[in-house]
Amino acid sequence: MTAPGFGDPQLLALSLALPALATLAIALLGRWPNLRETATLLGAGLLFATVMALLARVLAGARPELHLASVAPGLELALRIDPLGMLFAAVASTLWIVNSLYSIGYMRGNDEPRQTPFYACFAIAIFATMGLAFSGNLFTLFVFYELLSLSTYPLVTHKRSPTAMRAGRVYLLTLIGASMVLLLPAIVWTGMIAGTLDFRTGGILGDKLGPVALALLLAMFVFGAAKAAVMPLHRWLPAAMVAPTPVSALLHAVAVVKAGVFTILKVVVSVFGIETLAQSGASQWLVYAAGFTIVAASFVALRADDLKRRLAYSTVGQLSYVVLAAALASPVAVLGAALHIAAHAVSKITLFFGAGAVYTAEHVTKVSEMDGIGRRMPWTMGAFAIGALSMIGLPPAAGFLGKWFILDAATGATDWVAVAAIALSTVLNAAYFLPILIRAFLRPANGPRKEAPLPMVIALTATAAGTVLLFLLPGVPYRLASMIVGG
Amino acid sequence: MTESFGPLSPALVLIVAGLLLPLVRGWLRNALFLAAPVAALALVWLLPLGPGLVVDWLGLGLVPLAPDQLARIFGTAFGIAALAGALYGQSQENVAEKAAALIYAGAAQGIAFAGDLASLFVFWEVMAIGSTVVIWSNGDTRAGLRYALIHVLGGILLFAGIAAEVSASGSVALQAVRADSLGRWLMLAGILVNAGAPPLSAWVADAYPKASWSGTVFLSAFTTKAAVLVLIRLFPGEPALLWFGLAMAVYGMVYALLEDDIRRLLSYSIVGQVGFMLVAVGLGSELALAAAALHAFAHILYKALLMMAAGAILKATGETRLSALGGLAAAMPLVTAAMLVGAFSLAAVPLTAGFVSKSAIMAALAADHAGLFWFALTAVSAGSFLYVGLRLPWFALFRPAGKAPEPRDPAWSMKAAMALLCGAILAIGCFPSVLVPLVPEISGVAILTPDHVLFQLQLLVAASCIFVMVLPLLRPRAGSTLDVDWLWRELPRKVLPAWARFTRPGRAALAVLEDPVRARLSAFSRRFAAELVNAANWRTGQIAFWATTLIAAYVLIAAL
Amino acid sequence: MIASHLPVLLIIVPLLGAVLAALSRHGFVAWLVALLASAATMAVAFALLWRVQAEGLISYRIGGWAPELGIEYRIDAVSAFIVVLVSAIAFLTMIYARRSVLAEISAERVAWFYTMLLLCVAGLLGIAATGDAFNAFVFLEVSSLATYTLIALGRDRRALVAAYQYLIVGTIGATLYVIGVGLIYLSTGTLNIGLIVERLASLQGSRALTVAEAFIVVGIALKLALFPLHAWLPNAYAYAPSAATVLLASTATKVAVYLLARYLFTVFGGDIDVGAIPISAILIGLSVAAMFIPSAAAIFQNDVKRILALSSVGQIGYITLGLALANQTGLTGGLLHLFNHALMKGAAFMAIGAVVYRAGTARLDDLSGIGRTMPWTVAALTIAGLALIGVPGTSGFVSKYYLILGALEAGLGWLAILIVASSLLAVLYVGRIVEVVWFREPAAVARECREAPLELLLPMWILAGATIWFGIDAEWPVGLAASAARVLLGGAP
Amino acid sequence: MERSRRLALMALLVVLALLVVADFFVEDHGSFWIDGTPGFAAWFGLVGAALAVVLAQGWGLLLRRTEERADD
Repeated sequence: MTAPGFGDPQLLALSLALPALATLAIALLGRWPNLRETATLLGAGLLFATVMALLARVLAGARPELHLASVAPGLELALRIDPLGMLFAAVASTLWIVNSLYSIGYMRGNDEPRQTPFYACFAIAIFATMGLAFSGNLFTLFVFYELLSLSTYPLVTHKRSPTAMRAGRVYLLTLIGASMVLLLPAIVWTGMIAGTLDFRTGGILGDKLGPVALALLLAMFVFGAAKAAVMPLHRWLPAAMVAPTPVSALLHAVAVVKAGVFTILKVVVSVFGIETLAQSGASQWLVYAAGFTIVAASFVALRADDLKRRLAYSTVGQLSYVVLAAALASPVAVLGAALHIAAHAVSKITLFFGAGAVYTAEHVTKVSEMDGIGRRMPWTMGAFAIGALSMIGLPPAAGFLGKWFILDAATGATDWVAVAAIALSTVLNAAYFLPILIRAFLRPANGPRKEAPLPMVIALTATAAGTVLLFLLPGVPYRLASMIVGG
Repeated sequence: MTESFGPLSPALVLIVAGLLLPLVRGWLRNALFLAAPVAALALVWLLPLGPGLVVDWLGLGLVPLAPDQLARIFGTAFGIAALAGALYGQSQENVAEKAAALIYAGAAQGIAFAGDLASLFVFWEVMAIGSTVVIWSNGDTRAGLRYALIHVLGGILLFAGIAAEVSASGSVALQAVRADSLGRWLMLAGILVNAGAPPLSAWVADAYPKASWSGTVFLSAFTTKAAVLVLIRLFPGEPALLWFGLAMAVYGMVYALLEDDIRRLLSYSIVGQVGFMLVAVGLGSELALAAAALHAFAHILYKALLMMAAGAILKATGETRLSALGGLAAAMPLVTAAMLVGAFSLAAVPLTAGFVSKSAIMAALAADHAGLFWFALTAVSAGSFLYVGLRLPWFALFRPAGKAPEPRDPAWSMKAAMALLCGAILAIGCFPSVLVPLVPEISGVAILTPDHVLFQLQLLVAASCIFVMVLPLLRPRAGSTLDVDWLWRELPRKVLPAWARFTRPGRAALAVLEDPVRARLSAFSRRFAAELVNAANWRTGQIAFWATTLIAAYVLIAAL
Repeated sequence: MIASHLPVLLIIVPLLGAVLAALSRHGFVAWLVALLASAATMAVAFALLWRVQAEGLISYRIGGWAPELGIEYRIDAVSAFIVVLVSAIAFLTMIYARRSVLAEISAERVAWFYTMLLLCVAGLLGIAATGDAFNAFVFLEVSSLATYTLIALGRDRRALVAAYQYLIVGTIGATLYVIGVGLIYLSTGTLNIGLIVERLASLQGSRALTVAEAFIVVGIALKLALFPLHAWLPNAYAYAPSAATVLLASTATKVAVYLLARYLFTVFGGDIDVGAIPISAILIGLSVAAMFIPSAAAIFQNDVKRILALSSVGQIGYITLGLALANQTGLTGGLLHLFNHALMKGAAFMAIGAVVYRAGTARLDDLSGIGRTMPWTVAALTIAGLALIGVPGTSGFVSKYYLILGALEAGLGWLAILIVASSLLAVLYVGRIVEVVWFREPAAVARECREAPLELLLPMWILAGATIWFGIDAEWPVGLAASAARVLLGGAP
Repeated sequence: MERSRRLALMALLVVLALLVVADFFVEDHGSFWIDGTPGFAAWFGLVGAALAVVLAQGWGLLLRRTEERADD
C-alpha cells in the first residue's frame, strides 16, 4: 500500500504533520481564499488517507509507536496507536473533510470575517485531536488536551461580540481550570503511584490504591476532563454555542467533547483497568453522576428554545452515556462507549450542520421559528431528522449501536439506576427532538423552497448517510471497539 | 432454499418500496404502492420454512429472516392488510403517509420474520417510526407526539429488557421465557405498551383516530398485532397475560360502549380484542397460541374493514361522530355492508372469520378448564356485540337521521378494498377448513357444529334484546371518557400553575433573605477588588512593619 | 592559566566593563563595552559550568589567602546554575537595551545607564560566586545601589518615588542581613561559609544562631520580594526603564533566592527548620499566600508591566515553595522554576518593552488589538503568558509538574491542588491581556504601530523560544536544577 | 318505550325462545358444569349484556364528561 521504508512510525508522524502543515499553508495563503480552502481540503483529504492507512494496519494487529521527545525524566512525549485512539482519530479525520466542505459553504454564505485565522485554528485543533487520540501516555494526552482547549478558544470567540468574549472566558476557564486543578494532579498522582504514565490495557495502577482512593482519583480524572461536560462542569458547552456553526459541529460535537470522554474512557481502560475498577466498585458513584447528567441535561434541553442550545444540552446528555459506560467498567460497556463515541459524532455533526444550514438560508436560530422549514429545506431537515432519530437511539440510525451495548452492560451489571437513566433520557430525547421535526415538517411552509448553499447540503447529506450506514455496516468500528479491551 | 431468495424478505421489499415511493410520480407511484404488498405477500408464501439466514452484525448472529409457521400466519395477515390498505388508499394524495405506511407494513413483516431479539427490536422501532409518520401526516401534531413518546417509552423498555436478556443468556435467540426477572419484566412491559395493555392503553384511542381516513386502516392492523406475535414467541403461557388480557377486554368493551366517535370506538375495540388474544397467549397451550394467532389474523381483516368503512364515512361526510351521523345505509350501501360484515365478524357471528377464531380461543380456554376466563370472555363477547354489532350500525347507518348528510360515493379503489376484505372474511367464515394448512392446531375445534352455532346465536340474540331494551341509555353523546392519559394530558396543566402559586411565597421569602446577603457580598467583593487594585501601592512603612512583624514572630517562636 | 582564574574573572570582567563604560561617556561606545563585557562574562560562566560539571566544587582564594583571612570564591553546581542564568540574561538584555534605552533615556545618561547595568550584573554574579558571608553583603549592596539608580533613570516621575522606596526597603533588608551575619561571626568567629558550616555543627541550639537566622531570612526575603514584603517590587519594575526591568525581573530576585537557599540549606543544614523555628511551615504559608494574593491583585491591574510585576511576586512564591518542601523533587522544581521564570519573565518584559517602544504605553486599555500590528512581539508575550500559566509544552509546565510531584512526595496533597489552583489566577491575568491584544478591534494607538525592530525581537524570541524548547525538551535545565538541588540537600555535587 | 321498539323486542324474545327450544334438540358439548345446559347461552347472554351495560353506564357516570378533551 505504501512505498517500502514508509513504515508505521512514519505514517504516524505524517498524521500529525499533515494538519500542522495545513495550518502553515492556510496561514500563508490567507490572501487567496480559493487556494487557502484548497489547502484545507487537501490537508483533510491527505490526513484521511493517512489515517485510513493506519487503520488498516491497526486492524491487522499493528500498534504503531513513535517517540517524539523526552521533556524530562518521566515526562515523555510519545505516541502509540491503540484501537480506541484509532477509532477516535478515524472519526475526527473523516468528519474533518466533511466539515471543511461545510465550513466553506457556511463562512462564504454568511460573509464571515477573519476566515484565515478560522481555518488555521481549525487545523490546529485537528492537529491536537490527532495527537490526543494517538497519545501513548498521560502526559502526551494532557499536552494535546490543553492545546485543543487553547486552539479552539479563538474559534469560540470568532464573532468577537461581548457575548462571544464572555463565552470564551467561561470556555477557557472551565476547561483549562478543571484540567489544571484536577486532571494534572491526577496525572501526577498516578505517576507517583504507578511509576509510569504509559497507557497499558488492563491498567497501570494495579491494586496499589484502595477503593476510596481509586474513587477519588477517578473523580479527579472525570471532572478534570471537563470537556466531557459531566455536571456540574457542563456550562462551557452551551456557552460555546456562540461560535459559528462549523465550530459547534466539528469541535463541540466531535473533537473537543469527544476528547473529554475519550480521555475518561482511555483512563478507565488503560490506567485504572476495567477489572480493577469493577472489582473495587470505585466507579459506582460515577454511574449516578453520569446518570444524573443524562437526565438533567435532557430536561434542560426540553426547555431550550434556541436550537443550538438544545443541541448543546443534548450533547451534554449524550456524552454522559459514554461516561456512564466507562463507569460500568466492563468489556461490553467499553465496547458500547467506543461505538457511542463514533455514532454520536456522526449524528450530532449532522444535527449541527442542519442547524447551521437553517441559519445560513433563513437566519433562523430558534425552534419556535422553524415552522414549515422542513417543507422548504427538505434535504436539510431530512438529514436533521435522521440525526434526531439517532440521538433518540432508534434504528436504523447509528445511535442505536452504542446504546445497545451500554444497555447490555448496564443490565448485565444489574445496574438498574443506569438502565432507568437511559430509558428516561431516551423518552426525553424524543420529547425534545420530535417537536422540532413536527414543526419543521407539519406546519405550513411560509415561503418557497430554498436550500442552503450546495457545499453545506452535500456535507450534511453525507453525514446523514453516514449515520445510517454506520448502523447498517458497523463492521470496522465494531472490530476496533472490540479490540480495545481484547488486545 | 432460503438462499435462493437471499435477503429478499417481505420486510425489505416493503421498506425499500416505501423509501422509493416519494421519488416516483404519477401512476407509477400508485402502482408501486400496490405492487409492493403483493410482492411481499407472495414472498411470505414463497419463502420455505426453515431456520433462516444468519447475518453477522456487531458480533451477534442475527437471523433477520426466519420463516416459520407463525411468521407465515402473521405475514399473510399483514400482507393482506397492507394490500387491502394500499388498494383502499390509492386515492390518498399525501405521499408521506403512503411511504410511511409501506415502511410500517414492512416493519411489521420484519417482526413476523425476525429470528432473533436484535432484528426484532430494529423492526420494532422502524415500525414505531413508520406509524408515527402515518399519524403525523394527517397533521395532528400533539396527539402524534404523545403517540411517539409512548412508543419510545415502550421501545426503550423492550430495549432494556432485550439487553438484559442478551447479557444474561449471551445470545440474541428468541426463546420462550417467563417474566421471572426484572429484565424480562422490562421486556414484557415494552411489548405490552405496544399491545395497548393497561395502564397505558389510552394511546390507541388517542392516536389512531387522528390519522387520515386511509392511515387508520394501516394503523389498526400492525402495531398491536405485532405485539401479540412477539408475546406468542417470547411469553407463551405467561400467567400475567391472562389478567392483562381480561382487563383489556373489559376496558375495551366499557369504553367502546361509551364512545361517540366511530374510529375511537373501533380503537377501543382493538384493545378489547387484543385482550382476547392476550388471554389466549397467557393460557399457553398449543391450541391457545394457535387460536391467538388466528384471532389476530381475523382481527386484522375485520378491523381493517371496519376502519375502511369508517374512513369512507369520514371521507364522504367529514364526520365520524355517531351523534352527528345516521341514516347512511341507503346512501352508502356498500359501506353499510362492509361495516356489518366487519362488525359481525368482530362479534363472532357465525359464518364470519371472527367466529372461527373466537371459537378457537374459547375451545382452548375450555380445554384448559379456565372457567373464570371462559365465562368472563363469553360475557364480554355479548357486550362486544352490543357496541359493535348493534350500537355502531344502528346509530351510524340505520336510525332515522334528523339532518341527513350528503354522502359522496367512495372511490372505486376503496370499494374494491372493502369488497376484498368482505370476501376474505366470509370465505374463512364459511369454510374454516381453508385455515387448517396455516393453523393445523385448530383442526379439532368445533366451529360450525349445530350446538356451537346455536350457542352463539342465543348469546347474540340475547344481547340484542338487551340492546333494544336499554337503547336510550346507549344513545351516543358528545364528550369524552376520562382515561389514564389524563395524567399526562391534563394533570400538568392543572398542577403547574398551582405549583407556581404554591412556591411563590417561598421564593419571595427566599428573595428577602437572599437580597441583603447578595448586597453584602457584592459590597465585599467590590472592596476586595479595590484593595487588590491598590495592592501594589503600599507605603514603605507597611513593608517595614511586616518585616519587623516577621522577625518578631521568628524570634518569639525561637524564644518559646 | 585563565581557566584557573575563571571565578574571579566572572566579577572582574563586568566590573571593568562598568568602569570603561563610565569613562567612555558616549552612549554607543558604552553599549558596545557592555555588550562585549557581558558576552565575555557569559563565556566565563559557561566555562565555569562546564568545569563544575566535570570537576565538582571549585574553590578560588583571592590573592591566595587562606579562607580564615581572605575571601574565598566557591563555585558549585548551585552557583554555576545561577551564574549561567544571570550572565546569559544579562547578555540578551544588552542586545535588547540599545534601541530601547535610546528611546527611554536621555542621551547624556545612556553611558551611566550601562555602567549601572554592568555594576548590577557584577554584584549579582558576585553574590552567586562568593563563599564569604560578608562579601556577599558587599555584592548585595553593589547590585542594590546600581539597581536604585537604574530604576531612578526611568522616564516616569514615579520612578523616583519607586526607587526611593526600594532604597529604603533594600537598605532595611541589607541591614537585617548584616546583623544576622554579625551574630554568626560572633558565634563562629569566621565569615567564610565553609568554615561557618564546620563550626556550626558544634553549636546546635544556640539562641544567637536562631536569631541570626531570623534576621538573615527576613533580610533576604525583603530582597526577593517574598510576600508580604514585596510591595516595593511592582512600582519599581513598572517604572524602571524597560531594559532594566528585564534584567531585574529575570535575575535580581533569583539571586536573592539563591542566597536564601544557600543559608537555609548549606549554612543551617539540610533540615531547614532550625531550632524551634518552623521555617519550612512559615515559608510554605507565605509562599502559598504569595501564589494567590499578588496574582489575584495582578488581575485587577491596568498596566501590563504592573500585571507582570505582580505576577513575578506570585511566581516567586512557587520558587520559595520549592525551597520549603526541602525534598529533592520539590527543590528541583523550585530551582527549575527559578530558571524558567527568568526566561519567561524576561521574554514578557522584553515584549512589553517593545510595545512601549512602539506604542509609548503599557496601559492595557490602549493596547486593544495591538496583536494585529505587532504580531511577533505580542506572540512572544503570549508564549510567555502561557508559560506563566503553566500550559504543557512550555517550560512553566515542567517546573510546576516537579513542584506538584514534590508536594505529593512530601505528603501534602492539598498543596498540590493549591499549586495548580493558583495557576488559574494566571489564566485570568494572562487571559485578560491576550483577550485585549488579540481579540479586540485595534485602537487608535495600535493602528499606528509597526512591528518592533529586529534588535528587540531577537533576544525576546530567543527567550520565548527557550521557553518553548525547555517545555518540550527540558533535560538540560532539569539536570542542572536536579544537581543543584542535590548539592543543596547535602548530597554529592 | 315507543311502539316499534317494543315490537322489535317482542320479535327478538320470540326468536330467543325458539333458539332455546331448539337447544333442547341438539347434543351439547359443555365444557363446564353449567354451560352445556340448554338455554344457558340465552340467559347468560341476557345477564352478560345487561352487566356490560350497567358497568359501562356506571363507569360513564363516574368518568364521562360532556366536553371534548382540550386538544383533541
